Amino acid sequence: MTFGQTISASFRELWLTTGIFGFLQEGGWGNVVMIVVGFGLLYLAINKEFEPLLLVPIGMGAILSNIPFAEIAAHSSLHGEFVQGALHLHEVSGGFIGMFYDFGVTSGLFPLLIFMGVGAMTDFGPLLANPKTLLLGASAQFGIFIALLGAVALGEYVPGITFNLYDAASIGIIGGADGPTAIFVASRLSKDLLGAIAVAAYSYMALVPIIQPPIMRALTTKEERQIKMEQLRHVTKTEKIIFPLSVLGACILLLPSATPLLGALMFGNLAKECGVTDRLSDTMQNALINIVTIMLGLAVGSKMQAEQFLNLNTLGILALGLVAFCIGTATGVLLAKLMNKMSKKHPINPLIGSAGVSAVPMAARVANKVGLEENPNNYLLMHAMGPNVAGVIGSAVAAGVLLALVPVLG
Amino acid sequence: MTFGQTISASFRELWLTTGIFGFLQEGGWGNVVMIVVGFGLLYLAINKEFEPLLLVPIGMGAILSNIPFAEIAAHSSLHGEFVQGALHLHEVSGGFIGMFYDFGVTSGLFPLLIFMGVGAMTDFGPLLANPKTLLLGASAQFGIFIALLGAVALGEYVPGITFNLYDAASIGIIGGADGPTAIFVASRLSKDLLGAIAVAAYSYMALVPIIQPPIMRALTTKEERQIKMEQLRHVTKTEKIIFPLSVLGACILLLPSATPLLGALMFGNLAKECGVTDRLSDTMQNALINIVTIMLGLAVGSKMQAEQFLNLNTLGILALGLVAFCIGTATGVLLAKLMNKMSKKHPINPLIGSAGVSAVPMAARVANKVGLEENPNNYLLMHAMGPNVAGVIGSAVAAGVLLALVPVLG
Amino acid sequence: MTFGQTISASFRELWLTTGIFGFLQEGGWGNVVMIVVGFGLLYLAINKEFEPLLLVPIGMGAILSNIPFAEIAAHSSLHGEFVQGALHLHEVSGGFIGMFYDFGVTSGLFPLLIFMGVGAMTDFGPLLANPKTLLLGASAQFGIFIALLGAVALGEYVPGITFNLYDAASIGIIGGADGPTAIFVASRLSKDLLGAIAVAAYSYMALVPIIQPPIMRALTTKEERQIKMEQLRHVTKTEKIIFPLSVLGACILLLPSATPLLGALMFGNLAKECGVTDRLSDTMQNALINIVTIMLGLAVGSKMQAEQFLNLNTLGILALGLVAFCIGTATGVLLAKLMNKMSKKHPINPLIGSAGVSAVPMAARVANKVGLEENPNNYLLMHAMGPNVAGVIGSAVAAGVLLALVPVLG
Amino acid sequence: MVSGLIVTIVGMSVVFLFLTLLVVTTTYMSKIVLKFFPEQEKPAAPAVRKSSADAEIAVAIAAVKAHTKS
Amino acid sequence: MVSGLIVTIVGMSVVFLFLTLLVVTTTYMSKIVLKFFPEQEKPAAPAVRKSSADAEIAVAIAAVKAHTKS
Amino acid sequence: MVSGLIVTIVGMSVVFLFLTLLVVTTTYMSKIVLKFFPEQEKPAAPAVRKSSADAEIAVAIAAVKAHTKS
Ligand code: NA
Ligand code: NA
Ligand code: NA
Repeated sequence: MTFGQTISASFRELWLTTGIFGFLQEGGWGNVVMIVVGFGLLYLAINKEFEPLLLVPIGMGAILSNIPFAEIAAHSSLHGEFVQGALHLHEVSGGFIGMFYDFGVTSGLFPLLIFMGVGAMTDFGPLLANPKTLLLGASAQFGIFIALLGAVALGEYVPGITFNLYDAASIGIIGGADGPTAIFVASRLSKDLLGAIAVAAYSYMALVPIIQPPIMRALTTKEERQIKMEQLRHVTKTEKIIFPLSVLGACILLLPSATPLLGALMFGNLAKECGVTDRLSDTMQNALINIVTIMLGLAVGSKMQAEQFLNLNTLGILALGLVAFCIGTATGVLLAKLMNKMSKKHPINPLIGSAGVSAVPMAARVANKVGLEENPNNYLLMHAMGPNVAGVIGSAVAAGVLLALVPVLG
Repeated sequence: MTFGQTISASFRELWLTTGIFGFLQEGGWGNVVMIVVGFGLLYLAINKEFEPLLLVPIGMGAILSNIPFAEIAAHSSLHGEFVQGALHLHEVSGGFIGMFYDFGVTSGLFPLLIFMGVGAMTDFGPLLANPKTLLLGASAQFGIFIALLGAVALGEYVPGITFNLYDAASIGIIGGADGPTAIFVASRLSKDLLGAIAVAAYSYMALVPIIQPPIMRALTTKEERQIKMEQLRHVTKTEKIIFPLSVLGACILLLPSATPLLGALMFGNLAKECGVTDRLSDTMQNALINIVTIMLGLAVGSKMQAEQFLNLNTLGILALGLVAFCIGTATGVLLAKLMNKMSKKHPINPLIGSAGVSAVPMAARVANKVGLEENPNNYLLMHAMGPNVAGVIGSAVAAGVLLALVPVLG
Repeated sequence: MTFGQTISASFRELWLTTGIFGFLQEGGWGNVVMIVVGFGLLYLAINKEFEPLLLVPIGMGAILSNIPFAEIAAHSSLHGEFVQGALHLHEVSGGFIGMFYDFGVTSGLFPLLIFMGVGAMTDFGPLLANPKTLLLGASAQFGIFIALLGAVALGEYVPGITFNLYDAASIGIIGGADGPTAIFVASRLSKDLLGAIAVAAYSYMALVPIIQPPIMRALTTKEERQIKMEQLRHVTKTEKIIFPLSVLGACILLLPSATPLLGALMFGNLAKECGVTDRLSDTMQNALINIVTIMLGLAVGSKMQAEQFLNLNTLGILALGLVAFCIGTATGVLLAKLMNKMSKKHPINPLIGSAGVSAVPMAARVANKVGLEENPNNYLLMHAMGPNVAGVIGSAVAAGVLLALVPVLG
Repeated sequence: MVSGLIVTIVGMSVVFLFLTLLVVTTTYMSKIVLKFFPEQEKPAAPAVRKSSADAEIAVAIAAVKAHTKS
Repeated sequence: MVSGLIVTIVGMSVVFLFLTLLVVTTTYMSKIVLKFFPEQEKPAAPAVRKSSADAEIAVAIAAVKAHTKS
Repeated sequence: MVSGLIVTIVGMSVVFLFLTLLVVTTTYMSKIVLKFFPEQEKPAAPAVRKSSADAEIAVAIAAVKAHTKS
């Protein structure tokens, strides 16, 4: 070959590594679609401010993971010598987002660290002032199980949708309106659906201000929406310290399968409330949760790879997730109505029931806003924070049941 | 089976996963005891403020790790394909606290990162102003070796106690009054005792204000306790920069086995003192040390599992740890008395000898407080900081000797 | 043996573990030299303020890794049971700096996390106000390829120097004046030279104020140096958000091999500019980049081990790195002169061409300073920031080409 | 389908049982706390001092610095 | 030596082509943005509010605290 | 028991020898430093400026921002 020929051969080699060439290969169009979806998530996150803290990393993860030949989401490999009882490492290879996924998501570590930080940011005061609102956090979990039933039905009757009970449970948990819980359950029960489930969970959490108000208005009367609640009592520091420990204690006795989630949440909350570990609580709420959010978001986005994402299952997940949210909102409101009818002494505004789906603190703000529309002096925010944080506990409990029961029945 | 039968069968299955059921199985009572101990540590940490930054995570780790069926402290497993010279990872499983233990504690990584942060928080100024106080930090290490001898004796003569030389060295190091050093040495020499050793080390460090004063008063006269020391001279920035490097240099020449500990400590200190890496020093002192403290605490707590903890050995460790602390305090005070007698020109208040055990900065404060009781104008705090930080160096040196010598002799 | 004999035998055993003994063994003098080099780096970092954020950890890593018997840079080993498809971990061993190297450097993870933080600290505004300056960032990459040619030549014609094409590409990238890019490329193509390459890259970046001015003055006339540039226009937030995405898009289409680097950089920049993820951007710029800087610096320093470092290759790398810097500076200035001649409407001060080598923000400051010498009212800083950040993009692109092409040709 | 129904029935029952139990225990816990450990009039002090170890370190360091710089 | 030359020629070509392309796209991008999405007169507001989720959490917590402490 | 005694004797000897050595070297180090590198009268300046790279970045960014916002 002449020198000129060698040069042009090199350019041809380089052409074989371009994204354009990659996109033109078989299946390459799927990568294009997913990259566009990734940019779409960035648009929603930045322009519409839909849960940007999660959707920016997820969108970026989706983009980076679908770049041909770049292998940014490639699984990790540990290279070295195998000897009796040990692997002497020489090198670790793999894409950097793939490493986050392997070490942080498949292990369940990242969602638990997020939950620790959430615990350190949560104030259970409003819940302690009005413990009945825990029931609203229970009622809103109906969405989880209805969606689960729907997923089982789709899996059985719709060709092209392949959900089994493990998948159905993971899909249902979207209705918990709690990102880390959804990711934790899906990473345990149904890894292949993780991307779609996480995206659905965070998308609908972001859409709470759009999804919930019509349902809330449809299920309540004008009078109910105007109900004024009693001012919450002062909650002592001692109660706030004992509460996370007592929830943990009940969970230990009755539902160990929920203790990773609730244990992390309550550890974070105890660190915040106990007053002698502010250093740790500050770090949980800031550096630690932020670092993990970046890595978790990228890793979740990396599961939006064309082969796994572009199919009927994903459509089913998006549809069922929406159903789960709507039903959770409705059952929350309905139980609040019922409670209001049963106890006349302490009136309950049914709007706060919708906050039971979690989606902290957005759902509580929505309840507040819808309430203000009817009565500009009726601030429901604090009252809605009770069911709101109860919803976090409720979906962790539901997650515990699913993790314990599905492997037995599925 | 009818549908009703299936439902009740499912409830029965769920019952088999409850903590109550688990506690009723063979050995389950041990988990109950350890969970109660965990709550006890939380009580001491929060109500009595005994080293809360460590005892809150340790207590929580003890609780979470003893929950039946939850497997929160399960060792990690790396799942994937083994090929020639590589393991291609698919998944990492294991409990999240188990992962902290495997990757951070067995490797010795976490205690070293803590030491880096401690270095970045330490001011060697008082030590540089009065280098003789280094000897007090040496003298207080007698506690380590007396406890080591005691442990060897217990292991030989008391049935039910099984300490060998490795265990004895790890137990002795409790007398160093330095948590990370104790964890580092125990993780190298005697992993099974790690939980009890770490708990003993931090507990006694927390009890310094109770343990030390009677010993200090018993060994000193009223006149000695009233001795007023000369004001410390000003220490220049250059000295503070050269000091960590010269300690590291001496350690490289004479005791490489102590260089991981002293290297990390002095790296942190250099980052602080050199004045051009404030970003790094800030992170070592805050985000990094806090994240590692959370993970290390949980991991240490996870070693408080019933089978390993509830036995005569643990009792022996707790007893010997107390002995080590008392003796270290005493020998520190006694050497200070001796030095005071030998050099009349620069009087030394023997109370500051007790600070040589380390337990920074609690022991220095105790010395200060006991001094103030006799003479309300005699502030010993700065003088006691010298032996106090010398004690950290002293126990790292003792750790180095143990790590070098025990594998040869044991 | 009598007791006395046993004691002295133990002291002898201890002597066999001292650094002095280790230095006296075969090859031990090399460790001494490298420890001295490490102290030398600390001196330059602290006293001369040469890139202290990197050279303090690198110097300390060099010192700690060359301590005999301490094994602080030993590779990690994973101990446990191998079963079908899994390794059940019991223990991780290895030196702590060795762990940083294995998990963070060989995997390419740490340089990418640094790039993320750099992205979150970078303002592309000046570049957007004057996009032509992107070409200056291209021109300054000539240094990379001239040094590559030089390395190939040395490898072929100088005995004792063994550079192949992989090594040559890694050496050339020093001319990119961008630490993380150099480390990323070297960790992919030429691991054995990583230490020398990283040290050369950071050393010359630190020496920019000394290396560049004479070249800049030699290649420009007094009139050219006095050219006043038009004030930069205001850049909107929307442009700043779209820019990182459009660079990423172009890179996806044309050069996937550069997307790990440019993807991380642009993710960080997007997190900063989008205005809705300030939490994440703050953490990328502070806790995360600082933690990684500490670990990366130590790990890079650990590659300065005597056997790998003390040879003719290292001398060659240092010489070629300097050549690369000088040529990059020169070609940057020359293209700026050319551009100035071609477009009379928008004058360009050729001094800002030198900033195209990257070394952000030092090179831009140098351009500013040399400009002020001629005309005390001519502030070039903002104008030089354009080519400066363009240089980062330019060297990432060059890195992408090398990563794609060298494995095909080499 | 049957197993889906079972999970739903068992699941929602457990969720309600568990949270009802929490309502009861929390209510009693609060009663006991408010009765036996009522909050002191001035809880401001503990809020001001941060983690004690930190405070002590700060005190010690401040004291030392104040001194060595004088 | 030949492969070194090839890498050099191909490499510098790609670097210049890529950055020239960026000059073009960036210039057009800016023109389009400035024409169709000109910046509003008062962009101060978005600069003040931080990440919205944070703000909401802060609002919610502040409200709750203000209340429970009263 | 014997090995315990050995460890104790050797260990305490080394601890004392090492720290005594540190006393000596530290004392001489301080003497040399105070003699040859006495602290300047006004060490305030270096305390103010933080890590130089930071400062430069801050300067550069501030300058750029000041400009682009005007
Ligand atoms: Na929920
Ligand atoms: Na000590
Ligand atoms: Na560059």
